[in-house]
Amino acid sequence: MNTLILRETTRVLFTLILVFSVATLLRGHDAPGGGFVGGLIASIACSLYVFVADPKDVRRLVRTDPLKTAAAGLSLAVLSGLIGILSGGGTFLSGQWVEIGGVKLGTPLLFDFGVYLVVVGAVLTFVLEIKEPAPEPPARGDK
Amino acid sequence: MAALGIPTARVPVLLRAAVALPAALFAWFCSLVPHVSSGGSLYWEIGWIPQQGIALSFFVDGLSLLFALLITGIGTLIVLYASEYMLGQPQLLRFTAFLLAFMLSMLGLVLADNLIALFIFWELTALTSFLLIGYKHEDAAARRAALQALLVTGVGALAMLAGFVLLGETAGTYSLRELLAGDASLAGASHYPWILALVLAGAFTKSAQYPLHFWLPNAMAAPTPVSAYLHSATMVKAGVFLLARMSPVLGGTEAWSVTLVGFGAVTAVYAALASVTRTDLKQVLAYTTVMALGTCVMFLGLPGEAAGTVHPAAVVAATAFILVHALYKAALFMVVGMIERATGSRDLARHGGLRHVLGPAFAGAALAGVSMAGLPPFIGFVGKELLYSSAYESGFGGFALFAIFAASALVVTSALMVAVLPFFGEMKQSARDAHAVCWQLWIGPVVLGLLGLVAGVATGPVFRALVLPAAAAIAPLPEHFEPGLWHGFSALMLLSLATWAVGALVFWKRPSILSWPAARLDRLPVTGDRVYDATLDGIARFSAALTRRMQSGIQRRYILVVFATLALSVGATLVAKDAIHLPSRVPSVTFGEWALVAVIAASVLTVILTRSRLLAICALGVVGTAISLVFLLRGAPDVALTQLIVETLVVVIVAIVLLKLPDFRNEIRQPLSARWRDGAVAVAVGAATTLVLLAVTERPPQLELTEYFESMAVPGGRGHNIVNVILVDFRALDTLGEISVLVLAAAAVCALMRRRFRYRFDRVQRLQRGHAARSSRARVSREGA
Amino acid sequence: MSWLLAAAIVLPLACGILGLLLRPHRAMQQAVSLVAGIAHLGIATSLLVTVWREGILVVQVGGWPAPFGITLVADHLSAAMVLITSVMGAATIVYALCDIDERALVKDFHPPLQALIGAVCGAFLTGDIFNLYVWFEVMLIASLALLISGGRKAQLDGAVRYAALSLVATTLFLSGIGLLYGMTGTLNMADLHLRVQQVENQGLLSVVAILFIVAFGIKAAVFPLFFWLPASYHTPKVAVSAIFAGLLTKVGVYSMIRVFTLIFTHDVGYTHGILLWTAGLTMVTGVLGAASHNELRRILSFHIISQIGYMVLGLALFTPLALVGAVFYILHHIIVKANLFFVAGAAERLSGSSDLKTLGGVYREQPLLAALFFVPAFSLAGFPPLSGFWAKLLVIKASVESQQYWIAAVALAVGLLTMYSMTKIWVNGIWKARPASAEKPPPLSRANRALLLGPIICLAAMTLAIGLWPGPLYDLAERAGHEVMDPSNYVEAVLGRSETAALGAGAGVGE
Amino acid sequence: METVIAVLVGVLMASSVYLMLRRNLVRFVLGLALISHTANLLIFSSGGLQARFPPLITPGELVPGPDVANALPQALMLTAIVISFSVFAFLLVLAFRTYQRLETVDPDSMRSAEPMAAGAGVDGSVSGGPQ
Repeated sequence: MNTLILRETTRVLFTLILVFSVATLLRGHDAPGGGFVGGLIASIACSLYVFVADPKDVRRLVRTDPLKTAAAGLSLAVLSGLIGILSGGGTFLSGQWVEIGGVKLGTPLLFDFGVYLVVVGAVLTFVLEIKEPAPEPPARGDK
Repeated sequence: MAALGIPTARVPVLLRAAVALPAALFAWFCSLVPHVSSGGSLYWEIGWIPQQGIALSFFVDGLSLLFALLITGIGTLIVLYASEYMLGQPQLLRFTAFLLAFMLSMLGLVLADNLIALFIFWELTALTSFLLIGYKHEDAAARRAALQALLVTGVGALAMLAGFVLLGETAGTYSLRELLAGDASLAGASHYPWILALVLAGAFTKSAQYPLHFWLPNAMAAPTPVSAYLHSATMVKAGVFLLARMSPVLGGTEAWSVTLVGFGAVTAVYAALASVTRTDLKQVLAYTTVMALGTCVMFLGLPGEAAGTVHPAAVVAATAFILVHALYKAALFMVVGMIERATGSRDLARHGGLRHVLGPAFAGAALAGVSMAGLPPFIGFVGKELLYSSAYESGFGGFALFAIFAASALVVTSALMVAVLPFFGEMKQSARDAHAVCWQLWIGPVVLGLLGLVAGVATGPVFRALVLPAAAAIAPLPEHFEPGLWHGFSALMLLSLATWAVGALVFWKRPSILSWPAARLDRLPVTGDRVYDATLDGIARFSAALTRRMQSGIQRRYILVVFATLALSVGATLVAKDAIHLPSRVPSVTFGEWALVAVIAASVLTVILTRSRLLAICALGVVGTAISLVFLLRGAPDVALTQLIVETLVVVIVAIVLLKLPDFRNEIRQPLSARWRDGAVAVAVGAATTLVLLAVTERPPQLELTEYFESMAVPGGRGHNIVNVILVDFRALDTLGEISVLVLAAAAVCALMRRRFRYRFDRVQRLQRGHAARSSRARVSREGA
Repeated sequence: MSWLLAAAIVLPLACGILGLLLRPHRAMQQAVSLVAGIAHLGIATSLLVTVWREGILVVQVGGWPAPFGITLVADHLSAAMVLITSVMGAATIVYALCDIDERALVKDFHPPLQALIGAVCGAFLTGDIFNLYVWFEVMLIASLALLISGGRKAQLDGAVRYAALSLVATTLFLSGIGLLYGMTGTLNMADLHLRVQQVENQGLLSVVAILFIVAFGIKAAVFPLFFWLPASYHTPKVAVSAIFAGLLTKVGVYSMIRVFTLIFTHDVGYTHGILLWTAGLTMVTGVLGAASHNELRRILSFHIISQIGYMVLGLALFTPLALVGAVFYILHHIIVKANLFFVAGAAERLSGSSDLKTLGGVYREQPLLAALFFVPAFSLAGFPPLSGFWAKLLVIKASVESQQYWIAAVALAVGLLTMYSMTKIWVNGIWKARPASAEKPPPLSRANRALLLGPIICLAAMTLAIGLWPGPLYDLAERAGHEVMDPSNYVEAVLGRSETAALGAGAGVGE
Repeated sequence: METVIAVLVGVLMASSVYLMLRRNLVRFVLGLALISHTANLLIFSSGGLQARFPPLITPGELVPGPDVANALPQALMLTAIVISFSVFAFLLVLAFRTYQRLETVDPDSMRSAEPMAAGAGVDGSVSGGPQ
């Protein structure tokens, strides 16, 4: 009963923190924040959730393997770097900017989003791996 | 061999076909004789590292041509011999390849012009002979002998390399032609003693000079064709060749003469004595080989009349003796191989009357043995006469003459032992069991023996074609030199007679005369062999002891050494370079800052001292939080925020993990001395860090980069948070690396915590992907509730 | 062609990520890795060719001019190191197709391997000292991931040692960077070259230099900081050991060469004097350690240390020829040492053991393997005309030229002991008959045998080729060595001519 | 402030070294956690500690105001913090797994990689050994 309430509360809190973390990410280029901080905040939310819920549930909730999320984030960062080369003239990781409806969008922001994903994915992996029940020592492979 | 796709049955054919190579080379070198003997030379060069004066270059003069002819000529006979001798043995293809490779290396050695190239071929002969000596590789003795030969000659070779490099440094060239062409002698150079010592070390080990000779008799573990080729005619002569080659450059000084004559004489006499005390035929021959090498070394060292020269006649004698020895020794080795092949034994005591069954072998042995004993009209006689006359004339007259007389007399005994003992006397069991041998086996000894006779009869032409051009490459020829069999009666003639008499006497009274030295020689307290074993053993034990101490397997000790090294080196440099700069005035610090520092210090102490895990973890969190406050106070909100969250995560993760580990209650208390020692190292490291940091922060920082970032952040990076712009734009590559670290760490953690159910989870995911998403979501909610 | 620089780093990194995303498809991961390895080989080759033809290649990442942004620089040394890295990478990938084929291991092997290759290339190509630190960390974590994959007890134990000491090294490195930044206000190495000359407290510069010696010394495994190497290198899968043995310590040596030719040249007598002693002691302790062991990989691990001594010696002598020798040595040694580890693994698979006590009969049963051991082993021992001979000769010649006779003597003596050690393996492991107690391993399939021996054959062929025809590699090493000895070209290429002149003039230093 | 930070860095360094030398994997891990702070503080104070304002540019401006903190060391530290966090997390798990597999937290008894036979005689001559 107790855990149920806690779990529901956490669920709400989780969503709130997640939104906050995205906000931190987005404004990071101009104010304190950015991919790291945003990602870390999001991962705090996830850790919180891992603590109150069964790690298995968290895995099902996030649906993807968090490690793959991290990898996807990293590929996003690499891609944003490649745009610099592909768009001609630039070198790897050189910033390319477009302005859509007064909102400036650029590869550095894409890069920062990649950072965000990596941080979330990686930290969630750490926490989940540690929190899940201790694995049996492998039966084979030892001589 | 099967692995190389060559059917085993074809191998003997290949082995026989291999004769073509040395034979062709021999013919080619023969064709060069007229050109070279009239004073010409040839030269080829392939660039290698021209910038350092290193080239693969060859040249042919009298000396190298003499050796090349011996190598290819005897090589032809040996390969022919081996093609029969080795039949039925395993790994014949490899054997043949190594034998030919050896021959080519040896050729390269004697033809090389560049000293580095010479060294390379020198080592190649060592390497190929290593493989050949170890042919019976499943026999421990053969393995030991091979390794011993390689290592002993290897020591010398490396010394020689150092000598060559030093020589090249001093003379400015590695090219022998250039060295020999100019006014070559380096006797006055400041490094001369070192160069001489190092080069001699190479020559003496290769040519088995006492006390470094021991590897050669042991190397008799090789198949007989190998012994006949390597350890009589070719490889062991490499040292002698080198001395001859370097004689114009390094020779003639007092140090040269004393060393060469000293080592050579001792080697010759010792080896001759040792040879007559052996009963294994190959050992007898091996020691006479050592004797011959000693003789050559001694005569290359004999000083001439003028200061700083070598003795011209002695050089001619040494050169002639090289030819003489190669002819008879290869023949006798092949004879011994034949005896072994026919009877299965090379023990003198087990043979007798073999002349009845091994007629051709006896013929070869007789021809070669007579030459070895120095009887006319064989070339051995001419060689010995030259040795006697030049020893008599030279500066070391009495000593050299006595040494060569004693050695020659004993060699007469050895010759009788090898050429007479097994063939005469009553037929023993071995002779009755012996089976006949085919022509490939006996053709070699007979041809070589006959050559000895022919060369003796035609002394003049042979000398003019081969010996004198070779000697001329070493030193100026003696004036009015007329080689010949007969120089009339003289005191030297008497000496020759005495040699035969003494030799025969020793042979006659062998048991009684030789029992005393034989016993002594076997029980020498210090022999090269034992020193070799002791050295290897010592290295093994020393290295084991050292490694046990260094690589103790105790991690704390590793860390301690690393930090002690750090503290020591940084501390010493701080003091030595006078880099310490303490602040001149007491810094102004606010109360809040003091409080922060105090909190951090207290927490750190708590972490160290507490016996409670939970407290330690909390204190760790406090440290991190306090530090993030420092960042916040000094205008670093991004860092502070990140630090704070990271610290939270660290505490969380640490708490999860550490609480699964045993707590501190059962912790092993280290003794006080260990704690003091660790504390001292820790404080030293800390103090050094503080001092360095104080000195660095003494001057205000240079802000050029930061100013650029500040001015470019908005126009270039389109952001107002400079730190973030640096992270995602100015220095995005760092960030890319950093997030790679994160991803990799996550992957590594997954690998580390490999669980069985993870695989199932992966499979579940795959299945889910195949099925409708809804059903899986339903299951989640069902299980979630 | 400047995209080649970034590609050399990014391609393996991206393929590593792709590998992670493809988990757990074994065949696809292997395929991606293989393709990436081959592509990287192409990139690295064209990088070296370009540098050879056009000189130092520079990319300002993100378009920010040096010294403000991060610069990637390929001079001859870097380009050569990148090429050798990709050769090693390709060889390891092919070898691993047979050596590491259980699914559970494959998925933990290829992604970190690719990342490792990327990070090593990053370390070789970067012109920024903080960026170098970042690549060091990527390397560290990738190598740790490789080290523990499989999870045997000894692996975990070895990994703890490896991690602990490596972490100390990177922390010291980072501290050194912080201090250097505090003193000069820059991170770009070419800029540092100019600015360290303006530092007033040159003594303090020496102190920081020592800090760098210790930090890189741990990475490069020099005396007395090498403990982590023999404690861990023999524990993981052979393919992993091999690429570690070939590459990782050499990154430490490379960084040492970079930093101690470009930045810390203010007090050569002191800093390089210390390096000289370090080199001597490293050579000796390493080779003695090797003499005390019986297991192939442990012997080889200690030989790495000993050989590192020769490379550091080249740097410590600090003459053009010595640097040429050091570069030659590094390039030769990477090929040979990785190959020896491969051979040790092949011996275990084909002959049943890699311990001298139970190994045997190789010469009779596996003549090809014996020949393949012979080439790298005797090259390591410095027998001519294999590559190791030239490497040793150059270093020894440089010592004699610098009149450091004692160190030449030490180098020769250590060469002899190396020779002893290698021939001991040959005699006791290859020649000796198979001990009665040892069992013959099950035969390998043809394909697996080819995968196992293919890389070994290629690397052995390279060793032989270098040995018989050292000219080209010498030319490369000469260009690289002379380039690092005289950094003015490097600085000019990175900072641009005008800037160099301005800064140089301001400091009163004519470049 | 620089002086204080310098002393603080020294204290942190000394403590982490001391912790890493303990005969307990747990304390070793705590030492590792501490040591990463030292490098960060070191970079921070190398970049100067006089300024008090964060390196932000007011919207509409092109350059930051006076007395803003040095931005570059902050960026470096951010990078370093995250890196050391990831390495630390891995190490922690490694330590945990090692404990699980070897069933000890005493680093001296962890002898799987370098067993006694090959590496060593009696422990204690240098380390002091257990009491």
